[in-house]
Amino acid sequence: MHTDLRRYHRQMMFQHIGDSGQEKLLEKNVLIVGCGALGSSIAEMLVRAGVGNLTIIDRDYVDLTNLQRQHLFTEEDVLNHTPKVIAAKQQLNKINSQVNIEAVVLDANPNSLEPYLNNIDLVMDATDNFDIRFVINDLCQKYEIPWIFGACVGSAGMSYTILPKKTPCMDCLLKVTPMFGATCDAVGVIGPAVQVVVSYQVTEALKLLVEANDKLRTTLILFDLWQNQFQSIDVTKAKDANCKSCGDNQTYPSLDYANQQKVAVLCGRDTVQIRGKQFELNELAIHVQKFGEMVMNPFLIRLKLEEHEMVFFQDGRVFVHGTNSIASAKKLYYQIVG
Amino acid sequence: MHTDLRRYHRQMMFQHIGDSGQEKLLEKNVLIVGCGALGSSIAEMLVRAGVGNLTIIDRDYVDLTNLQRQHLFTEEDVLNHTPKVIAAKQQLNKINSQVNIEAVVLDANPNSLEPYLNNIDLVMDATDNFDIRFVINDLCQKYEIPWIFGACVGSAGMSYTILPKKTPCMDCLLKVTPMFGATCDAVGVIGPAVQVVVSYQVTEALKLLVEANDKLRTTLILFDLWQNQFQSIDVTKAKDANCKSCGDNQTYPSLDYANQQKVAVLCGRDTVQIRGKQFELNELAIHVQKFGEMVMNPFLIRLKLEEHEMVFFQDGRVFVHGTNSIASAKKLYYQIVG
Amino acid sequence: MITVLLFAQLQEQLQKDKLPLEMDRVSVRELKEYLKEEFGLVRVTEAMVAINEAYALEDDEIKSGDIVAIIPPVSGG
Amino acid sequence: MITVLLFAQLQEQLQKDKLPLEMDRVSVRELKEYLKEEFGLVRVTEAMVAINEAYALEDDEIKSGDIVAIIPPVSGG
Repeated sequence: MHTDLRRYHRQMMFQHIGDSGQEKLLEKNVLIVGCGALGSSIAEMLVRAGVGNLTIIDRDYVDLTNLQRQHLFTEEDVLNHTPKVIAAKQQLNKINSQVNIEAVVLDANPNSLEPYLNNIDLVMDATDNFDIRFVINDLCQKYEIPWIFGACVGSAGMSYTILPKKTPCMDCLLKVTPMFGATCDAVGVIGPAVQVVVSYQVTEALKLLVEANDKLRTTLILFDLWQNQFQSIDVTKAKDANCKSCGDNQTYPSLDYANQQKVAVLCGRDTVQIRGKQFELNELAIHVQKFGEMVMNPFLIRLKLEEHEMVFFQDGRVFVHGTNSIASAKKLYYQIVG
Repeated sequence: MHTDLRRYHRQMMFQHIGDSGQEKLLEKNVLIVGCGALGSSIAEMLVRAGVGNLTIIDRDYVDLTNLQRQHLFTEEDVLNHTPKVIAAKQQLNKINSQVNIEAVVLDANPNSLEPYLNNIDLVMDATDNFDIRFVINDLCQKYEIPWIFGACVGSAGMSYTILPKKTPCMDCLLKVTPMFGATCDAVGVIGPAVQVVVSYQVTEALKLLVEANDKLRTTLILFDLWQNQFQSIDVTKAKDANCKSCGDNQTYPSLDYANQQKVAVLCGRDTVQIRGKQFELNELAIHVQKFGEMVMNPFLIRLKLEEHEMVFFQDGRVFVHGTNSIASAKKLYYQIVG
Repeated sequence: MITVLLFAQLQEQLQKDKLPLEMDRVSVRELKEYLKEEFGLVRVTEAMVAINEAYALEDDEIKSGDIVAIIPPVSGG
Repeated sequence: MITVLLFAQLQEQLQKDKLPLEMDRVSVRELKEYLKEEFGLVRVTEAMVAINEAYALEDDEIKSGDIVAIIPPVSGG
């Protein structure tokens, strides 16, 4: 073994990891999808723990409002508009030069994500919307890779570990992709809520990677730190044999081209068109009005933001005015729709 | 307000903090005692949250085995043997240049700690032994400052918030200073256990600092991440009117000179003498044997470590051979005794 | 009495985290309808529900004394 | 039956995190004595004890069905 193991001494003393567990960690390959609050901290904890090979995917760059809760990032990264995965990798290399880190600036969708699943032992969810989580859910069933869901908002958070064909999957739990998820942009978020989700995700990751599967938590955990709530929910009952993602007849609906979100830059118009979910305009209005000045008529909703304007059409098309960047447009879309 | 508040946007959107909560945070003074695993992460979260003034006290420097769980620190800090508070401050300044950070390299004891309590709104416990926690407990009762206990080992951890004269204090809960505490050096520790303790400590800190006292968690939380255990323990019953620290007749026993640990360098002998707790040698033997080669007779225990040798006498004196540094000797003592 | 725990955006919408309801024997579906009509929680249809820390289906029955968690999809990350 | 939950060094010493004990009505003091003698958990005297998530004093009584957490002083930080 060419790596210096002494740095992992306190972890190797932990009886459930030990020397053999540490050797397993050093050989594993983990994919982290998203490098915001959850992703950057998951990466830091796995790198410090000595997980040998990490791939981190994210389309975004570091922004001033990230620093309040997104570890690894500094004011310098904000000044340089450094892509999040690049900023993360720089700091991670300083923390542990023995870990291989592949930083990928990429907008994750079914097609772009699939090649990165090759040889992966575990996928960590650090995304900010359910569209991509349902894609991860399908891909992980298809390639039989465990994945760990995590999400947080306000002072609340949740996490759940999905083992292909064994546990209920995200489709079993939610039945349909939610229209609107609660986002940090809508109701804010505090740092400790992020870190508790990350800690539960990383603990289950360590169990999976050292192959202590009998110790895996089989429940969905849900907490609210400000309200002093903690629930550990038995989800056995949610397992659905007819589930299209994990059931007896798997069709992986979220990988289907027809269900995918389509994004196009409208040439010469400083506008990106996103073809997303079809909204009930009245419900959408309630949801988006807090983000800016809103005007609506029976056919569309127009939302004025600081630097952009968004138009939501009845048929599901959304125009994001004021940008030619697909990444910025999608970021804004998910910040507002969730 | 001269500070740029935009960076705290997501925290100000959180309804229980808001603009007024953020302004309170920016004006507060917090003392963190200890800058190891708990201390460095507490500091990072409070700095990102915009708590205006932090004082961090620690006697130790960064060591290779710290990197597995102690955030903020890098391989470079190990190479330079940088004192922990100095390494922490360097990184914290890069994260948020608007926060005032006083980094103090200091061995905390009743006399050395007392001057730092002046004007402090909250004390965060990030220490690694109960001797100093009982000192903090007494000092915080004396100066009526709330403090938040945190501790972790293996995959387990606990936290509890002590409000002077209101809640049961640490003396009420534990009655006597424990002989041996479970230390990370004895049974190891995993990163997520640290981060969950920190998150619970920081959440309660934020509540106290924004003066949302009605939301404070009044229970002691206790968890084991590997075993999927979580307990939230009502400790009301522990409140003891006869408690010498917080009861009707306060004498602050841990501030009493006679009860203090006395440390002396034995001149020209490369040895530090610590006058600590009086041990039952047989019990001590069971506790320390795992740390190195042990020889004992009815009067003393001799323990051979990698670079040092320790001799525990029946009357409570401990010789640490192989060093003239009080800081190193105390570090070793608490690593082994807890 | 049934205790309903609210999380995330539902909590923000009602400005409370707990809702004690004077009810006895009600299905999950009926409770959701009630929360929608009585409190305007339109998005409750998309939420998961747990009765006493066990995942519940739409037809499951809630009894007096139960603690019901309404879990809206939280997407932040 | 009483379920005893063990944490930190006690867990490591016994190599298990749970101890189902065929007991009915026993005081905290008696349980500690039993754990010391039967399982060699000498340091249990210094531990805090909680019965069903409530702090317990030495004379408090534990009944069948109770969940008892034995909380040794954890000093790591």
